[in-house]
Amino acid sequence: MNLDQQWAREWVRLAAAVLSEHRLELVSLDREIGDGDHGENMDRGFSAVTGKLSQLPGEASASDIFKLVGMTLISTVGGAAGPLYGTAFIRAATATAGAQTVDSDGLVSLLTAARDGVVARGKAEVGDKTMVDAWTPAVDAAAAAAQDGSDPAAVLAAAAQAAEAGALATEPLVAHKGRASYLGERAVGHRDPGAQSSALLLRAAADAAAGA
Amino acid sequence: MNLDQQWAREWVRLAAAVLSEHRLELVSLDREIGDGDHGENMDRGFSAVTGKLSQLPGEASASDIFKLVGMTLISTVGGAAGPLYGTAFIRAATATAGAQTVDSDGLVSLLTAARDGVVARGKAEVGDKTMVDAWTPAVDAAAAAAQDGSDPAAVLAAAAQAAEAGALATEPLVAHKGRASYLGERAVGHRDPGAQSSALLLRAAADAAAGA
Amino acid sequence: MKKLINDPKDVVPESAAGFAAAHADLVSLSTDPIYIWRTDAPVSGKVALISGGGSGHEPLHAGFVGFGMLDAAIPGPVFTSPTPDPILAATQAVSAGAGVVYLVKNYTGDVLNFETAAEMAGADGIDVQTVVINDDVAVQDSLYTAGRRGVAGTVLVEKIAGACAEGGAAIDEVVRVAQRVNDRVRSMGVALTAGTVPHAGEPGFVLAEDEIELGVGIHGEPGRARIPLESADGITEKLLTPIMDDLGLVTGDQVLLFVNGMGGTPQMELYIVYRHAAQLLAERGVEVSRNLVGTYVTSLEMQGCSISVLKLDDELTELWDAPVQTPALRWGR
Amino acid sequence: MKKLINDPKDVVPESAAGFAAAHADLVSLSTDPIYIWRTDAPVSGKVALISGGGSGHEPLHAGFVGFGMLDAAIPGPVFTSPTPDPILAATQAVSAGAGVVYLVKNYTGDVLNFETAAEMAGADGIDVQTVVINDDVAVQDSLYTAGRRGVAGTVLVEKIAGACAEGGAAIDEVVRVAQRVNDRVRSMGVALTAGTVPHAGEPGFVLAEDEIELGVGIHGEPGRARIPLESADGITEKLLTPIMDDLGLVTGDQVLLFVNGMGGTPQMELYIVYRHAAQLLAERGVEVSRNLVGTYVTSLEMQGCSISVLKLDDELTELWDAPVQTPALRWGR
Ligand SMILES: Nc1ncnc2c1ncn2[C@@H]1O[C@H](COP(=O)(O)OP(=O)(O)O)[C@@H](O)[C@H]1O
Ligand SMILES: Nc1ncnc2c1ncn2[C@@H]1O[C@H](COP(=O)(O)OP(=O)(O)O)[C@@H](O)[C@H]1O
Ligand SMILES: [Mg+2]
Ligand SMILES: [Mg+2]
Ligand SMILES: [Mg+2]
Ligand SMILES: [Mg+2]
Repeated sequence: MNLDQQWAREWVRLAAAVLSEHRLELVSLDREIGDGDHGENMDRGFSAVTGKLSQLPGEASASDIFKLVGMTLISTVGGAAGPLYGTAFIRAATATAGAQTVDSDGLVSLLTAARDGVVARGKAEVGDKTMVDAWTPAVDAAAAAAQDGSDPAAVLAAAAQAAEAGALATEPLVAHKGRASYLGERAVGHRDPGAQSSALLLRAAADAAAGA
Repeated sequence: MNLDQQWAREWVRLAAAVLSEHRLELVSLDREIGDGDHGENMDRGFSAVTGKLSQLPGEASASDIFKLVGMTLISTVGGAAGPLYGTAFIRAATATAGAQTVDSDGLVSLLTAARDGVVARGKAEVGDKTMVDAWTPAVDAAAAAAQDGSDPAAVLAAAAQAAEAGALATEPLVAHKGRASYLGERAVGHRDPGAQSSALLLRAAADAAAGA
Repeated sequence: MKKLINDPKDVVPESAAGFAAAHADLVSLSTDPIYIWRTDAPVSGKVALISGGGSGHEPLHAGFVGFGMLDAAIPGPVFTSPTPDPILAATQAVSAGAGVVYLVKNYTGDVLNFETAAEMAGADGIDVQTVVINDDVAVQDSLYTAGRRGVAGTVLVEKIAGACAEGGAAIDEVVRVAQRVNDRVRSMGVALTAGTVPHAGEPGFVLAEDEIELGVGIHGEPGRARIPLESADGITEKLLTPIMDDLGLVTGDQVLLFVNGMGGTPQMELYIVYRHAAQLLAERGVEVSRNLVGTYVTSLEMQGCSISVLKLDDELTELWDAPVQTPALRWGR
Repeated sequence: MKKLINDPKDVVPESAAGFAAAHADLVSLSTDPIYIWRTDAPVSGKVALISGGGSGHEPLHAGFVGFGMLDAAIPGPVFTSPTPDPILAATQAVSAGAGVVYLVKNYTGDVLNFETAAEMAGADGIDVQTVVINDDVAVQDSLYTAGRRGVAGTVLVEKIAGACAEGGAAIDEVVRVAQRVNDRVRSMGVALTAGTVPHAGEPGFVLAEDEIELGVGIHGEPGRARIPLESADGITEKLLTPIMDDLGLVTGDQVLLFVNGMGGTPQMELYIVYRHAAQLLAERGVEVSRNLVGTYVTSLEMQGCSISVLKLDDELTELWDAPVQTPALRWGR
């Protein structure tokens, strides 16, 4: 079943819930190799998104919703994650502009555009121990699943699983971008908080699709 | 045996040694109900005294020695204890001025003058939980011993013992003078550092006499 | 104990040396005995102001030596009054013949040592007068204790009396003004943590993770009560209420509100306290017409703050506003 | 966690409110979005200077808003860059048409958010130029990291570029001067203890009782090494040597020496560090012709300090000496 604006809304709702629930976990990951605010930043941003979204008319498209999410995250998250996630959602909005529903290929375009937005702003490569290490495997897994003819829910499930594996795989890495890069070898053994929040976000997308 | 300038010198030497040895104990008593510097102050003062005393000619009288001790303590101890102990020794110097040796009655006069000096400056009464609580019992015990015909060494032994008992007896008291007075009931259960250093000082006097 | 120090015995001379090197345009250092004095002292015809006390309260007092404030400051060992010798030496160095005023915080040690120095200076023919500062309302039972302590209000006395002396007033006038400031200022402090005296090596007292010491003194002396940690607004109210009551503040009064950091408290927290203190005063109809917020009278690295309120009038306000140029307080030049 | 705060979510707005109330003669507060600006901005014809970043570094940046320094400061949440919205709003509030310069500390978050705001302001027709400050020599491997961080040197950039703008220079000139200061200043810090972000509730890192973090960043980022605690002189040497080497200081150079407290370090310790740093520079034949010692760029209540050295020349010295009147830095008026 193709995904519509209901799914987009549910994704955001679940993302806000899961980020609020995992606030302290993200704070503590960021305290280990960053400055301890990532959970707070994401929770603040998605709370604001939730408030704004409730004022958006029910007929608003997925693209409208993503645009609102992106603008709100830029306005409220701050830190590195704000402009990065904000740009991701604004690019996702552009990728889905004009579409009533999103099929599997459309989802791959959406995820690719979002990931490309993060890379354009942050200039990180895979292996730099950033959120890109969750997004790029997710994009790749989504593309493979779509190629295999999976439906959108299955595509997102594959993406979420790959993002989780990608977040986990940041643990042995030395960081080359963001605050964690100052740690050198000392970052080894710690998961990147942005990769972890990305995995949570993509899991929320998959859960929203599974429930649809 | 009457006490001479040898005894005075030995007293000061033993006092410096014992105060250096008990520096941390006095610091920790003062930390409990004061500001944690008493051991440091006394050690600094008596180290200075030791230095100065070595320059004083061997024929200097007990009175000369006490005067030097008093002036040096005033110049080097600081805090409340400096002027108080300094005044005590200067008064002791006055009490022994012109005497070649000190007999038992002379010792009582010496101790009384010293104690009166502390009271004149600090205006504390017995029971205020200050060094006066060591000095006044010491003076009383010395007077009683002298009355009973004890020799100077025995007079000082009695004084030292009474000072130690007096210091111990400050433990259940609430303080009415000095920093400890701000503690109210919370000073109860702690020994007054100045009473303790007075007991050490008088024990040094007795030891010096016993060795003489 | 973790401190940026070398040998604990050297903290006072070494920090004084660094201080004098950094502020050579304003102050000179005497190293033996240790005191800090205005480069331009004795200032011809001017009453000289001297303060001092144990170290560990920086910038008090040396930070306030300079134009419009102190002529000399004598830093004793940490938390221990200086002895009479350096006080006397500083007195001789800055006396310009118009008299010298000692501003002494009310602690037994300080009072006794300055008293002795004043006697010695008097014997030298210098007219010394002393004002004892005792602004700490935390001490309620001043009859059965060593009396109210001198705490953060000291800065206000030094600034205002300093301006008075700089303006050319005679010694009695300077003493009168210093006394008036002391009579009209009240302070109370709180500790969240204790400072550690370098040569002691351990904190002066220990507070549990959820305890604070209300009414703490600047040497870590205990105050009115050890109470559970509460909100900044709650603590502010507990500090300010006894001050307002003791001063008998009423609608229409004008005050200087001073929120002072104890050494280890970040500025952000001081302004959070200032905000609510100003609100509480406004609720009483009291106008905060002057203020000071910062770390001025400390207790080593203690976390916590104090609030002081000075009841102003035209005379005091004008003297407060007068130019001052010292390492730690500067305006108007 | 022991702090003088109310709800951790309110620390920034409440301290900003207290700050603005205390310094109403110099600054105004916008509460939604939060920024602090000069009461007299926009200053006709003047290039406007704006800085900002996560809170917790006070007095940076709001403490430096005023005559001769910043036109506006945007405090983000604690340790988190502000978003573009308040930066844009502040830009619009203080822009006098002569252009706006953003002084941005080099952290990914700050750079990205100020970049976004600059794009938006540009779309509004405001000429915005940005100088990124990266003075922290602790970061050696700037190619495989996010690059050198902006730390205490920021104050010097703000002061000197501020004086340049106050003097009426055009935007390119102000940018050139700001860039020159950044090119000539190097800093390095050390932590003895960690600060605690209010909403995190636990220290940002943990050091053993005998460990220090050499080269620490102002958000508690790690530095070059975690080493055993040593003497102040030893630590001073470890901080200063990489700075002197990186700047290539030689006999006859004139510098500004800045010893900065990290928030919880008493002034006494800063002067002990200053003393030895000045000695080490003198040994290299370098003249300390200006200095700054105090708590200016902090990391909450962290204990520790940083040393910054700015290589002076006549232009920079003159701009440093120019009058400044802000809540946290003031001279000449
Ligand atoms: N240049 C970058 N490119 C991609 N992601 C980045 C980059 N820099 C940082 N990040 C991500 O941002 C996360 C930190 O976000 P957050 O803690 O909210 O911001 P800040 O580091 O400003 O405090 C990191 O865990 C990392 O995943
Ligand atoms: N008014 C006083 N009269 C007599 N002794 C006093 C008085 N005030 C304080 N003391 C004594 O001084 C001791 C403290 O000395 P010290 O710690 O060296 O000085 P400070 O209290 O200035 O730090 C107290 O323990 C007490 O015995
Ligand atoms: Mg972070
Ligand atoms: Mg003491
Ligand atoms: Mg003392
Ligand atoms: Mg951050």
